[in-house]
Amino acid sequence: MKMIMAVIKPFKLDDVREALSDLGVDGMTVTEVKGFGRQKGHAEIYRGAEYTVHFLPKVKLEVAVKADLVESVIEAIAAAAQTGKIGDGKIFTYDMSSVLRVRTGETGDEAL
Amino acid sequence: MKMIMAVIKPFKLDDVREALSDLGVDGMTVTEVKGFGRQKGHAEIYRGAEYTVHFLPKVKLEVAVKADLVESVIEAIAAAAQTGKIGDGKIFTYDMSSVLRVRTGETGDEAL
Amino acid sequence: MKMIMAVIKPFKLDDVREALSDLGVDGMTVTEVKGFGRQKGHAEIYRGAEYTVHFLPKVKLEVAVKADLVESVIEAIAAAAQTGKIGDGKIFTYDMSSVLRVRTGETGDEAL
Amino acid sequence: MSKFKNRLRRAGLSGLALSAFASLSISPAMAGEVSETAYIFNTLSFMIHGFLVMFMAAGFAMLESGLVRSKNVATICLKNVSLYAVAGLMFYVVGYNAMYMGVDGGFMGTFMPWSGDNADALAGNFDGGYTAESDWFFQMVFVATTASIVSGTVAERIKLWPFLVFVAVLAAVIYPITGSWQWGGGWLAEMGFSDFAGSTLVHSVGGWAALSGAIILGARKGKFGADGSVRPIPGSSLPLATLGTFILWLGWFGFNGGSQLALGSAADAIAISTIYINTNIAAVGGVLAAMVLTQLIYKKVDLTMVLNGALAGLVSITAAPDTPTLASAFLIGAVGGVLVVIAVPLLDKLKIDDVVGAVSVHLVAGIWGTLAVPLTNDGATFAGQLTGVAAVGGFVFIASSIVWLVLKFTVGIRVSEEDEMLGSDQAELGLEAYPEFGRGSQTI
Amino acid sequence: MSKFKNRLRRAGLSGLALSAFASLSISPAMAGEVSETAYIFNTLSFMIHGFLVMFMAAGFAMLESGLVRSKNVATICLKNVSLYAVAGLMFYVVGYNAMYMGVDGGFMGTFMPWSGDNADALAGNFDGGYTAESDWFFQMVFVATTASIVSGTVAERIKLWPFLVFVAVLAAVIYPITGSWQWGGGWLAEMGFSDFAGSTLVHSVGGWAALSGAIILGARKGKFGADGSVRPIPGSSLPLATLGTFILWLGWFGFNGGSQLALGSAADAIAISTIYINTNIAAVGGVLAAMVLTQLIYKKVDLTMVLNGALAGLVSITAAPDTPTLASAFLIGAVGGVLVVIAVPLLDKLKIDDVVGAVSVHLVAGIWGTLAVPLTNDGATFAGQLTGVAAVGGFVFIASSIVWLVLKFTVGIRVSEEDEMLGSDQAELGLEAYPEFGRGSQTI
Amino acid sequence: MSKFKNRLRRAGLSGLALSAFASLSISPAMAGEVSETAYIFNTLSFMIHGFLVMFMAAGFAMLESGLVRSKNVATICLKNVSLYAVAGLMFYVVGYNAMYMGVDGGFMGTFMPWSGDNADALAGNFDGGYTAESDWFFQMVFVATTASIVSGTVAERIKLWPFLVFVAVLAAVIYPITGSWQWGGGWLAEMGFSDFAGSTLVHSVGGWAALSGAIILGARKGKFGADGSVRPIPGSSLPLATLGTFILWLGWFGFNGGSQLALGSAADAIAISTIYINTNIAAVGGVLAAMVLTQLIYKKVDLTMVLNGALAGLVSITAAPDTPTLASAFLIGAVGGVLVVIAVPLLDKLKIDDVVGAVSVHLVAGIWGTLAVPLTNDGATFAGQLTGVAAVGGFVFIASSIVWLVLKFTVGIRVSEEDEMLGSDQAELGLEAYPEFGRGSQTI
Ligand SMILES: Nc1ncnc2c1ncn2[C@@H]1O[C@H](COP(=O)(O)OP(=O)(O)O)[C@@H](O)[C@H]1O
Ligand SMILES: Nc1ncnc2c1ncn2[C@@H]1O[C@H](COP(=O)(O)OP(=O)(O)O)[C@@H](O)[C@H]1O
Ligand SMILES: Nc1ncnc2c1ncn2[C@@H]1O[C@H](COP(=O)(O)OP(=O)(O)O)[C@@H](O)[C@H]1O
Repeated sequence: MKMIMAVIKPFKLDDVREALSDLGVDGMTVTEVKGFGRQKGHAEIYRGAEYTVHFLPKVKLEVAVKADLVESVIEAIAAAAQTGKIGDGKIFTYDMSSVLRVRTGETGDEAL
Repeated sequence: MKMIMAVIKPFKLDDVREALSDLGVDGMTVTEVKGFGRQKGHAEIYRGAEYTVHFLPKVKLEVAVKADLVESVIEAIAAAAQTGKIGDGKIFTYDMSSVLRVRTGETGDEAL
Repeated sequence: MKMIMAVIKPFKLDDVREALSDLGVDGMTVTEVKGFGRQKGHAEIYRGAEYTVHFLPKVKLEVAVKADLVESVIEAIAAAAQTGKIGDGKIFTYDMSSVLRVRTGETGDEAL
Repeated sequence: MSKFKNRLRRAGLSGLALSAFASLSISPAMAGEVSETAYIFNTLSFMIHGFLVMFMAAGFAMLESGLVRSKNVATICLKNVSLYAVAGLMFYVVGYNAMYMGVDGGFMGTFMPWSGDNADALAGNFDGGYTAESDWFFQMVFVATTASIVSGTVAERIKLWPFLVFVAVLAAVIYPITGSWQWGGGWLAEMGFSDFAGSTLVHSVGGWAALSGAIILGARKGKFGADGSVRPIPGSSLPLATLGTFILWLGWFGFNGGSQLALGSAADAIAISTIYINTNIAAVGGVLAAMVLTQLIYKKVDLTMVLNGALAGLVSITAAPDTPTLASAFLIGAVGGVLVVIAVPLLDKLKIDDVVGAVSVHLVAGIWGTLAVPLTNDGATFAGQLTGVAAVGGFVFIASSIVWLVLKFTVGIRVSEEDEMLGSDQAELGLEAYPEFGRGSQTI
Repeated sequence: MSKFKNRLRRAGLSGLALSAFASLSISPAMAGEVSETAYIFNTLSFMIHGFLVMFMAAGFAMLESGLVRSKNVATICLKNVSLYAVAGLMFYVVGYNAMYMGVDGGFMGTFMPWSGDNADALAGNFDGGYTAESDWFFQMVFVATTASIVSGTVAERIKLWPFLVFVAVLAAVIYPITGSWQWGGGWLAEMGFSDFAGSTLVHSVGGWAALSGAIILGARKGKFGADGSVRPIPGSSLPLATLGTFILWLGWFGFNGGSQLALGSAADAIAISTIYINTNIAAVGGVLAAMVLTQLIYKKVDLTMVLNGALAGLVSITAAPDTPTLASAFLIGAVGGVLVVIAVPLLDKLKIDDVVGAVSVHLVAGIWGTLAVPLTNDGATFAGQLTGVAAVGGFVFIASSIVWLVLKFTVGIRVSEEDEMLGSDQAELGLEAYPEFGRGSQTI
Repeated sequence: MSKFKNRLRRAGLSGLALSAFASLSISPAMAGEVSETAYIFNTLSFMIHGFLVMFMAAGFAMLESGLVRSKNVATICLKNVSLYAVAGLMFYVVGYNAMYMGVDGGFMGTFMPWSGDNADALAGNFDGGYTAESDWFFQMVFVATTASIVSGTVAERIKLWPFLVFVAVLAAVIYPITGSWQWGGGWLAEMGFSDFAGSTLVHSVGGWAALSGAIILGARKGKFGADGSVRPIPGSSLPLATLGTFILWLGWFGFNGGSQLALGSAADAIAISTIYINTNIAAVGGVLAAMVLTQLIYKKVDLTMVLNGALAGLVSITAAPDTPTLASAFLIGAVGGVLVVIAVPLLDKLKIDDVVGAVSVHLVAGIWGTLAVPLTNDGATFAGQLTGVAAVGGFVFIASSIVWLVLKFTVGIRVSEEDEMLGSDQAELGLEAYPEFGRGSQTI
């Protein structure tokens, strides 16, 4: 069981969701975030003063998946989220020690 | 030391917070999220066009706890957050390698 | 490779970002969160009724770093975020099993 | 009876109200007592002041949108648009004539559709004073105001359609009946009650209807703890609430100014401009009293109380905006502001959940304003005022309660507990007022 | 030709419109037929009703701000401010005279800057009826309304400057030409067309221009699925949309009331107050029809449809707000409300992406309102109305399409796909309407 | 001296202003020179235009709510409500008479409460011109505008109560004194200064007071980097800022139009309608100039600058809205728009932190507008205008600075650094303007 956390461009969310659905992954949690990275933000002028917008809008996905799905899920997200332009985002993976479905009390892979 | 991450229904937050306080856990971090899961979203009609709202409002809790509290905290959250209806949410648990309290510099269990 | 997750006071974000830039860390993801902790919230009166604001605005940073940078990054965040007053926040660290840069497909330390 | 005599006020005011007849009879060739110029001025006053009052619908919509949680904002917007529509329609279908036609000292008029007649004026006789349509317009926007008051109090838990049924009955039956007692020339008018622009006839009527609704409906889930504690539920947008208050303040110049019912003579112009400045300074009094009081009691100024204070000042002066001096008007408004700061937590203690404070503002300050009339108007007596307050209050409270109860035990008036959690917007309308913003925050 | 004769309406209305000349000639010492008092009243009517219509610019701005996604809100605000500026300037530079000067039954006036002349009035002859400036003011705010209609439909994807160029042409050429046919005393007026305040001349003109823009511009990315499905794109703030609707409703008293063009006689006062209540109840009809219909079809009331319904009711009554009874006006508005509920999904099916529903509201209801005139006004014929609708529609659609196409193939009218994803606010203005709120949510 | 002579303007305007006396004397039976009809028209003008100006309070509240960060929005709303209350009260208690009573070419009037007297009119002599109350109302809303200007500049860091003390002094002493010099018939009026509706007497006065406040208070934390760099702090809601601008634009018809002080003659009607269109096109000029300039300099149009540009255009024309042609008025406004685009970054460079740009809009454009009067009005001289600008500026800047400094060294005027971080809403009011939305975002 792993938790996959992906930071992607906001307008790619629907594509990624569909790609995951196709894989049979029908659970995920989404958060609005702001990202800072190589995509350096952009210089703007507001009322005559220049400034840099450091943080760009991104969306963070958290998807818990069974061990055997990890590879394909990462690939699916990467494929769906890619534009090839800077700022496409990152996919991080962690181990998870347990999971529980609140409604039923199921745990482990059953709970995903 | 573990990090417990729970995704629950928003209106259960106060109940969960109180349940955790009763256990002596007085630290947590809360994020607004949108969840996608078996609770399939709902079909809506907007200006005559049908569409599905895929993502439902949820609240994510992150609670770092000492190893010996993990079980009881998970149980407490599950008990307080349960409505028995679909979409009640999930509780995920990870290992944490370290923790530090910024104010004092304390680390480990002291810092929680 | 570790993921460092820090919860800090919102107005310290810029200082922390600059401190990390100085260390050469030029990637992070930021989320608005509400925190509950020893800093007990404040009693307020609204339309004649007293109540406690339990959750305080905080900012959560997630920074993935190479193993050898973990110590210095934690120190830098702690130094920049500290005010010495209650509610300064926590820094949690996890292991990460993999990371992938969506744009290029790079993985591991390369991807950070 | 001439339409012009509608809302003819007793207690020393008739002189002014009639002044349009006496002067500006500048064209000797004309048969009647009122000149065409006066006729146009009177009509224009109704039109200008009427559109200001109409715009109060937007004020209520914004005030209430700002004071409910965002999960109920679209619904409160819909209610404010639709109640204005329903009230206006019902006032045409039966309300106006139920209030004004053939009351003759009695208890109600004739329940039949309104229709205007300007034959006299078109024939060159302007003694009707103003066009029938302008009068209807001005009266109609008043009933919409009454309905708006109710929507704020019962927000966040009432079902849409039953609410609109209540509004229909309010506009078609309840409001016109008590209105007929006074402005229609019924028994209260004969008895000597005085209510210039409606502290009682409009604001208290709305307030009583709201109060009975709040009691029968019960409080919002989560408003009162099991231990009897009060849990504040902050509104979603204070700038919208502020905007709403300013719009209402603006509208009140129409509400009170237009209630002079004439602008055809210098005496009318003097009266209306006096009304304007008294109305304004009463709101000023309400603002300052609420500010100072919340600062003293709570050590912090509460913006929502200050907004309520402004409105309470306005409601307080509405029963007699023409007779006080500026200083008295200021004090009358200030007392209104004080009352609202006291009444809001009091209602909470009584476990009556009034979402926007409308009962405190419109009912409590409305009673105060009505009882205060004798202080500045010799033509009114304390006993007469008390009779009016009690009679109108008793009738409206009982009649409203009956309607609410009938609705409750037939179609039901309250959304399900689950829908209340979810919010009326999603549950009843299937949409969100601010779909792009986080929703989870609503319970944090 | 006297300025006062501008927009002189045929079909039985001339009697009323001219009444200001005939009465209030109260000062025997004066030479002309119009008294100074009537002159002031007429001017005042233009000024009051004109500022109400001017404020409709704020109404459109709020309505559109509420119905676009927040990533395009600042841009739509900018467009609404700047289109009002551009339209007003162009109407001065050429539009007014192109519409009113020397049309004489023909197809257009004289393209040259406007300048007012009040020499007669200053010399004591008030037969001009009102000041030249007040007339210009009232006409100018109408053209701004037309331009506002377009901005809502083509929102979220059009480039700022090309949009403003289109507005300039609309205000300087297209609107004045069709306007001259009727209100300028051109061929349509001679033929017997009737359009009191502009269901066709203002609303349909805006609607046709918007429609051609929407077609040529194409739909927003994501609005229609590859499989032909329709994907709703909810607006960012329904309370702002509600506020906008209320402001427009208020402004409509000016729009229709002021179009009586006079207040100098009792007959005018009767006409304007009749117009007020008909205008109001038509909106009421639109609201209730849209509510009931969406409840019946979709089992839920759709607030955005109800807001559109109110406006559709208002547009429907605009061609003849003076002749119907209250009941007829209610029905005319209600049909408008029904039409909008049908037209909105229909346009979607045709893959025409109208962001705020302006084509359904202003064009569809505008046509309905124009065709409905003969139902309540004997002076109008169905054939005459149809001719006007078709002629104006044909001309505006073709002329607008030419302008849009020229712009498209020269400077381009559409933002790049990437900029559209990012939102016009960041892409075109480099700022955000709500910089503090999360942005990612916009695609959730 | 008759109340009617208040604000009697020199420099060729007296003819128009007095015209109400000369005409409409239609009733031979009446003794005085002013007819009752003219008396009513004059009063009505004050009432209508007065309520438009009153509504500007809502405009300022929305503009400022939109341009501050959300953590300070509730506080700015409260300030806008309470400053209107305080200013209105003080103008009654001493301000009005300090400005208008017994100035007689001197430096101030009489500091005592105002009270109106209409005995003459009630006795049938209408030579007073209008009711005392309508005059007071119109003058009172002007002083509220002045106070609103200050609140925007010093927002986000000033303490609530000291701010209100400043407003009280401004409304009771500072504004009336400089006002008395000109509109009260004091030395400036005798010297030949010309300021029709208050580019200097209202806008610059507010601007100078704001400027001295901004300097003494210091910049918001984070506005200027240690290295001298300027860090923009975007406002929280541009649609609210846009709404505020539109409301102000609407209010300006009242501001400038009502300043004609009469509507009782055709000459007045001509003057007011001229004022309307000049006022409008000056705003148009300001909008277009700011758009074109920001596009040229920054390659992007800045909405906030365009909003400021509209207001700068309006301020510019305020000193002489009656004399220019439309083309001149457009240019006068356009120069105002240019000035604001230049002044905003200039103030930043001087490290003066003006949150909403009020100094650039009201002071800079106010000076420009005042100096531009001789261009279109032969009765004014450049030297005279400069004297007025300098005298008023000197007095207000020094007097304001003294008040700010006294407050600073007694009760303190600035919130603590910690409270500033937290936001005034939480620190001073204990609530949030948008409690449901994320707060952390405010520093992202
Ligand atoms: N070290 C990191 N830790 C956490 N998040 C990161 C890190 N580096 C990048 N991110 C996230 O990924 C996003 C994209 O990264 P960026 O470096 O801009 O582009 P790219 O991924 O194309 O190289 C950032 O906006 C940020 O949210
Ligand atoms: N695999 C998953 N990874 C991350 N979050 C998930 C996952 N599955 C479910 N969730 C979260 O849990 C919430 C509830 O899940 P859902 O399947 O709808 O209901 P239930 O938990 O009752 O089966 C979802 O809305 C989502 O936020
Ligand atoms: N056990 C915990 N798990 C997760 N987050 C925590 C925990 N304890 C504290 N936090 C986060 O850290 C923030 C600061 O903690 P708090 O106890 O208030 O102050 P301090 O860190 O100074 O002791 C909290 O607001 C919360 O967001």
